[in-house]
Amino acid sequence: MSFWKASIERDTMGYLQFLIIILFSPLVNGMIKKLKTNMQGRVGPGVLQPYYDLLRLLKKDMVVSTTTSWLFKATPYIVFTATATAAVIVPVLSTESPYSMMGDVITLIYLLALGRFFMALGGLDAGTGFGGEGSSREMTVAILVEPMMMLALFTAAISAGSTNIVLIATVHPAAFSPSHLLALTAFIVAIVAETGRVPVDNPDTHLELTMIHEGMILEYSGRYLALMEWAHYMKQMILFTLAIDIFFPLGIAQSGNPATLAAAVAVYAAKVTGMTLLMALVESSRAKMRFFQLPSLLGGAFVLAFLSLVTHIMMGK
Amino acid sequence: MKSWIEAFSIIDFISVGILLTAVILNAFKSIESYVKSYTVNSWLLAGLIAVVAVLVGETHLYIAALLTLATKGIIIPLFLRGIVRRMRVTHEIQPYLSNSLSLAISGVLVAVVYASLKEGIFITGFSKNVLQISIAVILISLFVMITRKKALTQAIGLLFMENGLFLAGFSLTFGMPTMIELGVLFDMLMGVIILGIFAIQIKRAFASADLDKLTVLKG
Amino acid sequence: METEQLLFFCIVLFAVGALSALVPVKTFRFIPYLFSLAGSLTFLFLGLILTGITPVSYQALSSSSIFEFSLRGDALAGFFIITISLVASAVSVYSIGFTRNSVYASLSGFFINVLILSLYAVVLSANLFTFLISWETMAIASYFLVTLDRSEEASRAGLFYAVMTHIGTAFIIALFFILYRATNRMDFEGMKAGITAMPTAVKTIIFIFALIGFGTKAGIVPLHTWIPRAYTVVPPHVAALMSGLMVKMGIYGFLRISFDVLGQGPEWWGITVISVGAVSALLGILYGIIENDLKRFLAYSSVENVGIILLGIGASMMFKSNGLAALSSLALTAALFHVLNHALFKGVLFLGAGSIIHSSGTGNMEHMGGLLKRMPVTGLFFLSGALSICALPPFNGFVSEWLTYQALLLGYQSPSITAKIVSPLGGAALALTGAIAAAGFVKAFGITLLGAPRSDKSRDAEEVSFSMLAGMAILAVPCLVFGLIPGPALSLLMPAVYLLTGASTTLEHHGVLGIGQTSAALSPIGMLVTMIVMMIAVLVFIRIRGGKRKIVYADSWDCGISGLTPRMQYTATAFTKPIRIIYKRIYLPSRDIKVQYFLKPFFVKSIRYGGEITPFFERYVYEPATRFIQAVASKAKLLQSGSLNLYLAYILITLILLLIFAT
Amino acid sequence: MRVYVLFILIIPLITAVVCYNITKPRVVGYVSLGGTTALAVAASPAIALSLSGTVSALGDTFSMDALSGYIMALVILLSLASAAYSISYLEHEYDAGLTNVRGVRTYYGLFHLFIFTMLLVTMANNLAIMWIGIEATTIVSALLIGLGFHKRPLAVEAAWKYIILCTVGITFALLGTFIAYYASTAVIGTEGALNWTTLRDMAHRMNPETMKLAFIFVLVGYGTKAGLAPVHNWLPDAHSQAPSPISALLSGILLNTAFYGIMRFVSIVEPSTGSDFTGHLLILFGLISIAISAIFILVQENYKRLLAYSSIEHMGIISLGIGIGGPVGIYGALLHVLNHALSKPLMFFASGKIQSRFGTTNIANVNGVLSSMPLLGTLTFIGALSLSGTPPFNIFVSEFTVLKAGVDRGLWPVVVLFLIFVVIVFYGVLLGFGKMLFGRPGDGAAAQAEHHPGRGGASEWLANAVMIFMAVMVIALGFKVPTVIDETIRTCVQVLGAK
Repeated sequence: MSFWKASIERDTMGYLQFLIIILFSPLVNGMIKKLKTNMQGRVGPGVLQPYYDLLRLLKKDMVVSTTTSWLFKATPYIVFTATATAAVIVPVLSTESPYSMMGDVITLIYLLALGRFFMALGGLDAGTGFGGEGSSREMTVAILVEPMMMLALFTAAISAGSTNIVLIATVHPAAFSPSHLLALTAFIVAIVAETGRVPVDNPDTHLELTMIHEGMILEYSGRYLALMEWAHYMKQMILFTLAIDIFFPLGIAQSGNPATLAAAVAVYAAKVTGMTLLMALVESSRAKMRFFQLPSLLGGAFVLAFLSLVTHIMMGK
Repeated sequence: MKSWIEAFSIIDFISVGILLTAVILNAFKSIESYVKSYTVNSWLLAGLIAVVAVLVGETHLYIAALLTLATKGIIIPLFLRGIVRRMRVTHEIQPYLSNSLSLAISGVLVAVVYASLKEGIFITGFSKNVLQISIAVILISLFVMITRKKALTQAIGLLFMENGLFLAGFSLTFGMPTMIELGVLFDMLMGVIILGIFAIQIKRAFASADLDKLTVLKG
Repeated sequence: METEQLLFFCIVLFAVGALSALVPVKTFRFIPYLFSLAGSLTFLFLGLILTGITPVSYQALSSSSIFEFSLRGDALAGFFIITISLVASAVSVYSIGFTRNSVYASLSGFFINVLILSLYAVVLSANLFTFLISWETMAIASYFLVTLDRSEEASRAGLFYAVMTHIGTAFIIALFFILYRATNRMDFEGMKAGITAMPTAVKTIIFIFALIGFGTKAGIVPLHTWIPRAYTVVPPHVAALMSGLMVKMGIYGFLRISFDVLGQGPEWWGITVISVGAVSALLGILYGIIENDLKRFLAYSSVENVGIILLGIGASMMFKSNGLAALSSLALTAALFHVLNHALFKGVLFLGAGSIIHSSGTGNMEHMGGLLKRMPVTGLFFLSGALSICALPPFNGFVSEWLTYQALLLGYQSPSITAKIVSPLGGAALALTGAIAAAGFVKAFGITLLGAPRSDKSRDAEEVSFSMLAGMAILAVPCLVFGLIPGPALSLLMPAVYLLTGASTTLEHHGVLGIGQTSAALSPIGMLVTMIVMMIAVLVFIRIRGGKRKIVYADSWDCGISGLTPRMQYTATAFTKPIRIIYKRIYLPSRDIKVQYFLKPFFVKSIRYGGEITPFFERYVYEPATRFIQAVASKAKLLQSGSLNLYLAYILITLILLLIFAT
Repeated sequence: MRVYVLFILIIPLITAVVCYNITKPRVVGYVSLGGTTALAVAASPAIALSLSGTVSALGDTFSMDALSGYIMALVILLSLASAAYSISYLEHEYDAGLTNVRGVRTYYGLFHLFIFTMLLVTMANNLAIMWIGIEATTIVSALLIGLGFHKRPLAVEAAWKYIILCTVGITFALLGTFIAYYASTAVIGTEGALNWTTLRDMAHRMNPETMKLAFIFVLVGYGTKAGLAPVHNWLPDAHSQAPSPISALLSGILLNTAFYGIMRFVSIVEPSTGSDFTGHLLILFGLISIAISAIFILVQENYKRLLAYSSIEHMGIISLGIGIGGPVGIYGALLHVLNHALSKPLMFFASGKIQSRFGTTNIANVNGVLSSMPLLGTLTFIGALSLSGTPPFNIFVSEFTVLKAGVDRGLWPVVVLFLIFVVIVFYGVLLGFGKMLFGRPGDGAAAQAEHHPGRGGASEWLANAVMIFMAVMVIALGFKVPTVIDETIRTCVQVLGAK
């Protein structure tokens, strides 16, 4: 088994590409906000606004509930770390990623789940109704999303013969098929749900009846809140990148030489912008669903994923 | 003498008599008549043993005949009379089945016996009929025990069964070794006495000798 | 053979331990647990030896001129012995503190020794007689321990458990007899040798009986119903033994019969097992998540984990029957590793639950809360257990589930379409199960240990004694270690895998788990390093950008009303309400709301909300069956009506029937 | 001709007379125990010899082979246990005013007569004498049940049913014996024609049709006494109404002595009719017994009756074993005789204690025995599990052996039915005794326990010692059948002529 040996002779780009996600994820969120407001005919804040928010929050003192335990304070760091580690796994520009031997797509999903687990606990620790409500709904949504997302990924993994993201990314440009389209659609729905966007959740509200993500982090303030938000941004960008790597990785750099890398950067930026555009479109075209209508939406997505699996096995591609 | 007995097939006559005394139980209503019929039955049995003794000419059979006469023919009937007197039982016997029906059924029982004792089971022995009759007597008296409610009636039914048993014994084996007969007779005597005691106990405990009171223990 | 003396020594240790429990002196109550600890550790040594050497048969002892006891140790037995030893030693340590001033009779010490010894005996049994004796000894000891809490409920639960397991045993006896009749041998080796000529139909019967018989013990749906009842009443330290180990004996027996003895069967066996596993995992955790009794929830979760183990086993059988030995060994590795892991984290969870119940005085989550502040160490161990069982990295549960995923994904390599479709669906089921389990343990941990205490007893709960903490530590530490460095653990179970599948793959390589067929890789240790680096980086970054900021402590935000009370917190029932609504097809919930008014309809005095679900299998399978039997029996009572005449009639009728038909 | 063999019969008679004439209720118990011990001492050499060869006395009137010795050993063993247990039982009854001096004397007198009759059965070589013995057991034990020492209406009822049913049955048995006698006389003439030893040697020459008829009558007759369904009906009443030590004797050995008669006949009948005839009948009766008892155990509300039905079940299993036949089957049956003779008396002793504590035989009114009386509770727990045929207790081993015999002969229907019924029995037994043992003692029960404090006297210790000994045996036999017993049983198997 030659992961170790192979992973030594990688170029620095391979080692550092995860920084792109950590650094630019707020920007992506800003872009989505901007596009959304523009579509709704408003001006809205600048695309850099998330950075300002984060820096401002870092400088603030924190108000912590007396009810809470050490877990409340530990949670933001754990969430951030887990998400960042997930960011390390996913190849952004180059498939020459040394971290492919650290974990595969399943690991990535479970790292995100680790973050969610602690976020939910943090929501419960303050002992308020909102926190509990947020955690409860977040975990429920996860129950609906996770199998569907997994099945979509499985289809991809099966067609690529591996769950190793790098391998999938290297194999797939050749293989594009109906089953991929179905899986992709399912995966997009999964992203919408996971990143807490309309129609599943509304990121811009604190209306207690509707909020999910915001409910959990309601008690957080200062740098804790900053870390939580930042982790959220990263998660969003990770999922975008994952979708790109798995379903249309065409253009990702297969080797370390600068030219291909430059091309990869351009292609990647374009793809991400495409994703943000899609998100903005979805958010401004759809209305928020009632919570108990979600099963029909996500269940439908599950059916899509299943169909993609079946078609792949039947058509063999 | 022997020739005379065989000529008139005395044995068959006596055994048929024994069968009749058993069948007639189904028609009787009062305990006294039960006791009477039992007495007759026992005398016939003793007579039969005596006849067999004449035929075979074994001394211990004469003894057996006397013993039977003494115990079954005299002691037990007296004992029963005593109990009947002591218990002052109502003389009516309420059977579960009507007399005619039970008579019919006892007829069926006889048929079953004749049917089941096929040829080839008993080669020797002086009378196949006697055996069938004896088994019939046993079954009929069991049937009487089934249909009658009084404790004492059941005791008498048991005694009839034993007479039938004796009949079978002699028809099959010309009588068993004396010592064994003694043992058997002794056992049965004890049995009857204890049955009597219990009958009295039941009368005391349940204020009646009716068996349908004796259904507390169930399930 | 030196292991023979070792074995004998262990048995003596447990026997002495059991007898020492009969000393009715309260201060000596800890002695039996010392013996069981010593015995378990010695057995651990024995197990390590057995995984390394060729199978050993021990001197047989004759029971009568018909049967004999004989023991045999091979790699499979060795692996299970190691698993048992780990949990048993932890439980022994825990019990020292737990039973010090508990109300339980000193007999618990006796029966715990017997139970542990019988567990070892089961895996070491070499013939069916020995196996049955050990198997039922295990059942009896656990039956007594279930009823140890002398309540009516406990006595009923115990009866239910005993009868269920006895029915299972009846199936096992039947399948043993079929095997014996076919091979004319009573020892497993002989059966294995003689099985070759057996027609597939008979093999199938045996397989199905094994699935039912051992499945009853393992608690597969729908034979799981005894598990929640029993674990609700059983003392927690025993629950750790039962859920962690005794349930695994079902798995062991199934492996021994359907892998070791039967060899390989048609593909649909494997697919059946996969489906059963998926159903058990899903229904188990679905029924579990809505339970508010901590131990009951854990009980259901062990049904779920047995399901996960069966997913692995089924995949392995499927591959084996398709001749894919390497994949088969991979799947079985996943299953066995999950056996070990589940024993560890379910053990620590039950022991933790025991401590929580011990000091909060209730098993009901609705009366707990805020315990993490009051018992931080227990809380930490419980958290590690929860993380492991939710298969979250970097704990051991994640590794075994990751392997299971890989095995299921590789199902597409098997030729038949059914297998291609079923196995990824199994993966999806696993994902769903994982998500529900995560929600369940967020509830189990969050409602009990976080927030504000919901009862006075929980308010003044305090940390438990040292030996109890030590007991939990013995299990919690391996949970993390096996998660980070799975290599050693895998090398322990690899011989067993080789024994059963005839192939073995070294997955672990310089701390990297790699699947040869797919070059999918996982490096928990690397993950940990990354996490640490990230943690340091973010701390430094925050320190630089944000400088030092102070923390202001205040009440939670109360929307401006004057002060929150613990009763305003989210309750356990409310937490799972959405799930109850979404899966109402499965739960068939029924709710009743009693509202009292000052003045209808506006001024409400009080609202009582009572909701309950329909326990499907109890209501529509078990209860009707029991009612039917009872009804028939009470009808039959008329046979003994008490009338002497009737009895005499029986004699006459019997006689006449025999005269007519028999002559 | 060994005279000392006769002591075995004489000693109990003497003891009976002596006990009846002692007027001190506290002394008489120990005297009877002494008498029984003497009996044991006197009998041991005969038993020992019988295991190796035949021991005969009074010509060949009495003759003991291994089987007789085996059964006799059981009789004496249980008589010892029961005599030891009776002391505390009767003292309790006497103190509670349930009986008087006369009652106690009568009890012990009849007790030893009872033992005498059972010994007679085991020693008789002549089938008719064996019959006399069995009939005598009926009479004596009926007195023990009905008039033993308290004349309760229910006891009288039970005794009446017992004596009527068993005498009717036994009459048929005698008829069967006559027919067998006839068959043998047809072959060898009257000399010794009823002697088991002679019959065994020329069994194959007898007329099969006749022997079939004889066997049917004997089976129904002795079957009634042995409590085989569907002619078992006296058994639950008698066992539940008799004083506990007597219930123990009835269930532990009386049934076995009756079945002993059947065994003897089987080995006489088989050679002429072929083993299928007897085998199928016995298997049929066995299965019916197991089925009926299983059903009644399931819905039983009275724990002494429950034990009685369990006796029916176990007699059914023994009959099954003999019916299946072959060395393994008969071995299992005979081993089962021993196991049942250990477990059932243990349970009756224990239930006697429970009854005297709680003052009821109703399961519903007994609670938390394990909490209030740990030792007694544990003993009952062991006994109940053993009766329900659970490993690692003795009865499982013999049941399993019988099952194995069934499998060896490929009687799958029998095996399957047996497994099903055994599970039901397990359910029923635990339903009853689990309810009594576990759970907390209710106030009523606690009050009862206060009302009848356990007397710590010597008699109490004796009774406990007996029960503990039996419980230890129950567990020990579950793991290992001692070589001597193993040898004995295998000799018996040869005596019964299994090839």
